[in-house]
Amino acid sequence: MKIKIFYFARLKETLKFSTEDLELPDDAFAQALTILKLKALLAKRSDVWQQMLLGKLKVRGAINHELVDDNAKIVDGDEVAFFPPVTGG
Amino acid sequence: MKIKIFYFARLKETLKFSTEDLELPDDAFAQALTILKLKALLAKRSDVWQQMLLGKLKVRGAINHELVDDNAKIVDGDEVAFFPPVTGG
Amino acid sequence: MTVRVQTEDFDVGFELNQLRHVRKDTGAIVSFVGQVRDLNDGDTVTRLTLEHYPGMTEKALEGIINQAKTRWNFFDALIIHRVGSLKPTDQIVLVAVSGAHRVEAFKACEFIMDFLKTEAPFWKKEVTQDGERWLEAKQSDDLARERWAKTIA
Amino acid sequence: MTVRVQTEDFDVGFELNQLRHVRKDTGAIVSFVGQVRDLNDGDTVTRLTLEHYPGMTEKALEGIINQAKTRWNFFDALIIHRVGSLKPTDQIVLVAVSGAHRVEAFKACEFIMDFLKTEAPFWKKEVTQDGERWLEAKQSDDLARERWAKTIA
Repeated sequence: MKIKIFYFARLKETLKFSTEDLELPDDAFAQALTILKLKALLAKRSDVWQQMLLGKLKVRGAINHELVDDNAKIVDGDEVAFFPPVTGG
Repeated sequence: MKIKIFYFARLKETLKFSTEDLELPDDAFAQALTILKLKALLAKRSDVWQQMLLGKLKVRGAINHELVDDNAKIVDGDEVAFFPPVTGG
Repeated sequence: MTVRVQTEDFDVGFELNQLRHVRKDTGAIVSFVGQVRDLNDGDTVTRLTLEHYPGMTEKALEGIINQAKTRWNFFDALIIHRVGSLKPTDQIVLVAVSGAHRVEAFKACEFIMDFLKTEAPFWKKEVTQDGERWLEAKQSDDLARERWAKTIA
Repeated sequence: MTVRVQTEDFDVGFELNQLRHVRKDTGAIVSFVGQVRDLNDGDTVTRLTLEHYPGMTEKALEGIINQAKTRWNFFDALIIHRVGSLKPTDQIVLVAVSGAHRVEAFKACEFIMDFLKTEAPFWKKEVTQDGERWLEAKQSDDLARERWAKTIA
């Protein structure tokens, strides 16, 4: 499966990533992929990733432009985004 | 005692009075003058006055630019006003 | 605090721009513009005449802003209300409130409008296809004002 | 319904004037303007950078207006939100709602702002005398949004 991931605000700045295309083998893990499982996968990249995605910072996720919670399922072709709580207005 | 009276909106239009100076003898009646007593006094002028001031129309009173209720006391030199419920904004 | 009663129209953009520059720590400006509707109670309105009580009007409007000040922290407030002869889509009233944050500015602006509607000495007369008629005070406006008695802030 | 995300400033007077002429039976226009404060949490702010999530932002803002539509009768709503680099007293956001009567327009405008603050993907970074900092989401904004869950209308 292929997904696109976007990072915003403090995450983008600290991870030095604004977007990436991620390809995963179509196995049982990918079949059951959720926001939380994707966070855990990405967190393995380094301590900084671990801190940013599973640390003190509250990270919100979106799938295809909709805010979702940690248990939301991700499927092939999805656009996923991670960002801190919003502060506009 | 001398007072000034203003009439507004439907009252002004129907009574054909916008303002008048009223002089009353300084007797017990004047000493105890209230909004309601003044209405009753003016209502004696004609059926139209009776209808306008003591009829179905809710008439609000003001003394010296402050909204007051029927029992508010009127003293020498006061500016009194009678008008229907307000409809601005 | 600014209160103006006038026959001339007003420029909302200009007024809000003035208000938001009163203080550099202003974060929120809430405004209400009321205008003449071409329809009222199902009838087509061609003109609206607004009468007021000069002297008392200004005092009543300032009193309403002062009441709002005792309830919420806001920086400045502006009321402009037109009188005289108006036609549909003409602006009638502008109420604007500036403050550090939005919640207080929203509350104060709505409070000022609810009290203006029920305590400021203005009276409207409409011209419709059936002739002239004085508008009746609405019970919904009294109820809107009474909401504020029930809330602490 | 109009939703715009842009780097350029906007003209509040022009926008409100457009909105109030959408329908001739419009009686009320309520608006909110948010601007950059020169002070935040006691620190002097010299710049503010606003980042957003293109695509999602517009969808989120339209969704918020649609949610408001299910609760109140209003005619039209407008949201303009700036992104990019701003300085104190610059305008950030305009939310405006038009309707027949004021109560619905006030409620809808306040509702849209409360949800914009907590659900629309914008992030602010401030430059102060101590350097740059990302703003933290405020609990008061979450509470402001939760008020709407408790009220029927």
